[in-house]
Amino acid sequence: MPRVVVDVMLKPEILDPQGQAVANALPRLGVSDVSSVRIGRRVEIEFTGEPDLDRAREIADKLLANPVIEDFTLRVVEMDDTEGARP
Amino acid sequence: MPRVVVDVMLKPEILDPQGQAVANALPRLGVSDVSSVRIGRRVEIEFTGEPDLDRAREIADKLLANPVIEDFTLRVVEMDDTEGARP
Amino acid sequence: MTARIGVVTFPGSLDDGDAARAVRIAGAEAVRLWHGDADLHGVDAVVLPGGFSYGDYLRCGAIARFAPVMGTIVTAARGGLPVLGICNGFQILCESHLLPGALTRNEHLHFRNRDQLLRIESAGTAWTNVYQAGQEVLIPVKNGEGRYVADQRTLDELEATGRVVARYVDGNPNGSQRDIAAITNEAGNVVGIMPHPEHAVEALTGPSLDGLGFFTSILKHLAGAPA
Amino acid sequence: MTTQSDIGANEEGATVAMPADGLAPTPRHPVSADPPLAAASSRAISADDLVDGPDTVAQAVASPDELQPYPELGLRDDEYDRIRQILGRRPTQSELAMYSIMWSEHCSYKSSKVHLRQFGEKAPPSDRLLAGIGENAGVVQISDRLAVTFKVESHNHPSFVEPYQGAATGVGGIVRDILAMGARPVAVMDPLRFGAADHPDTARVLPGVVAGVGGYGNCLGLPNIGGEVVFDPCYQGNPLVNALCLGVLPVDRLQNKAAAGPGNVVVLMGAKTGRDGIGGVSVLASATFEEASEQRRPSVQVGDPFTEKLLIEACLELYDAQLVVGIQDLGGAGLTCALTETAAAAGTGMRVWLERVPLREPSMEPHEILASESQERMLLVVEPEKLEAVLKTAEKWGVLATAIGEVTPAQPDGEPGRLLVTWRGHVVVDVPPGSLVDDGPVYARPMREPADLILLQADRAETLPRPATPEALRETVLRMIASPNLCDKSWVTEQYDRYVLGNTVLAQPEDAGVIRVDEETGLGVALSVDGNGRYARLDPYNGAKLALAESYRNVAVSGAQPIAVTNCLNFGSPEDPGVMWQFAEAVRGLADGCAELGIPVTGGNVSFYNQTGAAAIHPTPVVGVLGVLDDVAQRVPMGFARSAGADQDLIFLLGE
Ligand SMILES: Nc1ncnc2c1ncn2[C@@H]1O[C@H](COP(=O)(O)OP(=O)(O)O)[C@@H](O)[C@H]1O
Repeated sequence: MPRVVVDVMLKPEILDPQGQAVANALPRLGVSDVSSVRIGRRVEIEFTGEPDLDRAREIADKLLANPVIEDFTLRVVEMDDTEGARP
Repeated sequence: MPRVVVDVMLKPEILDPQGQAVANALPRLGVSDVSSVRIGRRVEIEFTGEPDLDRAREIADKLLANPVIEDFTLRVVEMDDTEGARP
Repeated sequence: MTARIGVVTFPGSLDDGDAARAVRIAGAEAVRLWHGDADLHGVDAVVLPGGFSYGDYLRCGAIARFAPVMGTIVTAARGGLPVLGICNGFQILCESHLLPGALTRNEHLHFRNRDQLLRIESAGTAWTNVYQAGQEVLIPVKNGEGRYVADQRTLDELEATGRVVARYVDGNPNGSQRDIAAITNEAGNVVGIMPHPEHAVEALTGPSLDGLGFFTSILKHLAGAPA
Repeated sequence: MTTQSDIGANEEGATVAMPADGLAPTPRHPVSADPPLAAASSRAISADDLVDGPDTVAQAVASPDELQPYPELGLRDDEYDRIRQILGRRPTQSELAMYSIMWSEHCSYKSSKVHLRQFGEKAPPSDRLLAGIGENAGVVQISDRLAVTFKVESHNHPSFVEPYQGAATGVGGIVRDILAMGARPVAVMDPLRFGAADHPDTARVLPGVVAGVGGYGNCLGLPNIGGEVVFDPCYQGNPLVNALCLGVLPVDRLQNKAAAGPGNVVVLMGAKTGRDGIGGVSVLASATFEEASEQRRPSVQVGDPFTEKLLIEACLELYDAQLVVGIQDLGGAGLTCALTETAAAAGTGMRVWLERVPLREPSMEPHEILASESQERMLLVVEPEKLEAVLKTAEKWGVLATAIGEVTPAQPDGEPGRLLVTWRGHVVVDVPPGSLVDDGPVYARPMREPADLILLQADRAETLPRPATPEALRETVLRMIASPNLCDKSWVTEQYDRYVLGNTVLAQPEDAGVIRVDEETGLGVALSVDGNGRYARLDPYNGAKLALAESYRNVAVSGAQPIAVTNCLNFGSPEDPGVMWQFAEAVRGLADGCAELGIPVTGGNVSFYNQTGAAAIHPTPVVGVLGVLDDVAQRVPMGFARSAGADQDLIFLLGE
């Protein structure tokens, strides 16, 4: 089933304490070559019928993201074949 | 700059109260054709040098995802040309 | 006639009873309003109480903003109805664009509950007119997402127009920009505050009585307001 | 066990016919709030069902010799034989799951029962006690009109596996116990024990547990008014997360769990049922799913405090409108426990259509639905004519409510009724409910004083070097107040809301939490929870007494009169005679202490198997004492406040 994926990230100028906390913890794991970590939300929307990008954009705009502090992008993704590699 | 993007989602069988709350709110926005919403985290990791997938996997495994309740996938993404469409 | 102050209950509102109690202690009648009912039942002012409306799962206040009662409140507030948003209520006011900026995750990432010293910066609002500008008050703060953020221009404008209503003193509990604890809209009828004045209205249960002023202010404001 | 494909179509055919004899598969009250599921219940039985259908009673009769994985479910040979004897046949998969849950240590108290009786036997008479041990929580009357209920429970192991969710659902569970008594929950407390403060795993467990306790309690709007944070290496692999909840009710709103009144409707209210916490019974399906089952069966439960908040408001509204006959929360043993306990309490039977249970995952099998530990659910027994009002209230608060069954009469011969559960027309359970609830095994386990106790006791405090000079004294004091067990706990307590509801008169860092119960009269209660595993390790009898005495003192110094006790008994494995001895001694000590102080134990909880390999935790009885203040304005805070007008106040030391 294809779904619409909405990625919501804090605007670059907004402090992301969660990402910073992760970045600060990395040296303790022996990782020193990471320059920045940002953490946002990934929202997967499944429609009853065909995935509807316009609908999803409207939902994202009104509800999922707060334009004062966040940006979002969206796209349709086939879920069975996942986007990335499993660990 | 390419970054590694780690998507962390609750395992499918785990209750997702966040996604549920959003799904339940949609009818009030006039949206009735969404069957499910799942909400996870999107983590963008920027390396000082080349993006290092193995490193990122290790970070995800130890720090970003809680293996008891979450799965993650990861991939390298060119950031300037974003993955999805901006609104 | 006693003033009638509405207190809205959303699913997940927690401090609604406390807000109603504070209204009564101040000498007004508390009228309970329900999120699903768009009718304000003729109240003279509205309090949006603290809590976790709709679980606050997406972003605090994001879902509450779409409640039927909010539609009416937004319109009425633009027309001058006094509205006080406390904590979650402040978040809802920002999400509804009645107030600028947003409230984000505390810088230290923890929920934090402590007795907090505030400085009242503006006594010119409907909810702070019994205080003196510069007065320090002790009021409980308790939130996980109370860090006020806005862009520099907005912050400068808030400062320049006297719309920063209260600031944290003696330590910023959440990393709020410019130590902002409370702000108001241009007209001064809508105030959002992160700390909880309704928890500082009784000697027995609060750290002080300093919060009562918010509720007596609105009475004074309503008494002076042309009918 | 056999694979499901062994199930012959012949036996299945007989099962399919069963609904015809009066057990209509369509609800008499067409009330499911979930249309797709209601539809599923009445859909035609297809050939697929016959092949993949569940293990039914008819099959159990027809295949008496089928091997069943009871040892994997924690049942002993003799326990399994007892089940066969009770049923007169082998149990079905679903029945086996139910017995294994209900006869587990956790639900049956099979190792502790013989000892816990002392709490009742030695208890002083009390005319305040409206509900005592055996109920979801003890209820104590504190005025003509009002009563309070309180109880402490453990969620230790889940909090080690997943600290945040484990602790959060621990709070959620105890809150539902209090709610089930008819009370509005008004405060929580959290006695916690962790391993060494500087151990790396403590850095994983402690922040998660504290955030979980706070996350759930804060979101429910319950002030946290006290608790404990104790570090000791003995808790490294077995942290203790105990949670206490206090509730208030008008005396006439007291609820009970009995499913009385044949014809009454059984309603499941709250969250959908998913595969939460069914790790234990997943072996039942593993023969068919093998690897897949591993993936699909998390033993972790995820809490949704928002749903619980709505559940609380909905239940209170139902009580006030007198719309429920009986109510029970769904806790660790899920539907299994709720169905059998409510029926057994009334001596009635029950007829349940399992396919009407709203599911989060449609592929769940009957035994999984029965075993699921999904949170935020309550079981209601409702008169048919009030059903609509009940569903309306649920809808108002936005919680799901679904009629899943009905109460059936006792047998014509006066014997209690039976619990009959069908799933899409198949009878998967047909048992006497009391056999699961009351007839579980009871063991008088062997006990022996631990061999090392004498050595431990020989190492006496008196022989330790003592600071002799002012400098040494100063250094000792500084070391002590900086030690993790004595240091300031505000890193923890700041994460908890102590103001919400506006009735918190005393909370951290006071000796006892004090809550105003009645705003008009000032009537209130004080609560403290205390325990000391190191004392109890040295002498469990006196260690338990000391925990009680400490808690009692903490309540007394706040100005309250102590009136009732709750307790959470955290121990290692009862199969270890040394642990069992510690347990027996601690119970004896607590019961004797209560008798001496003249206050009853009104409820509590036993947590065994807090043990890694052969190493058990220190025996850790945690004792909660509740006291009454006629006027909370008279409470005595801990700090020395200078009396007005006096230049100096005098300080007295009382006692020996
Ligand atoms: N986990 C906790 N949750 C809530 N309150 C706590 C917790 N741990 C400690 N406290 C509170 O902090 C205060 C100090 O605790 P503690 O040092 O254990 O005191 P005491 O030794 O007097 O029992 C007490 O009010 C206690 O109730």
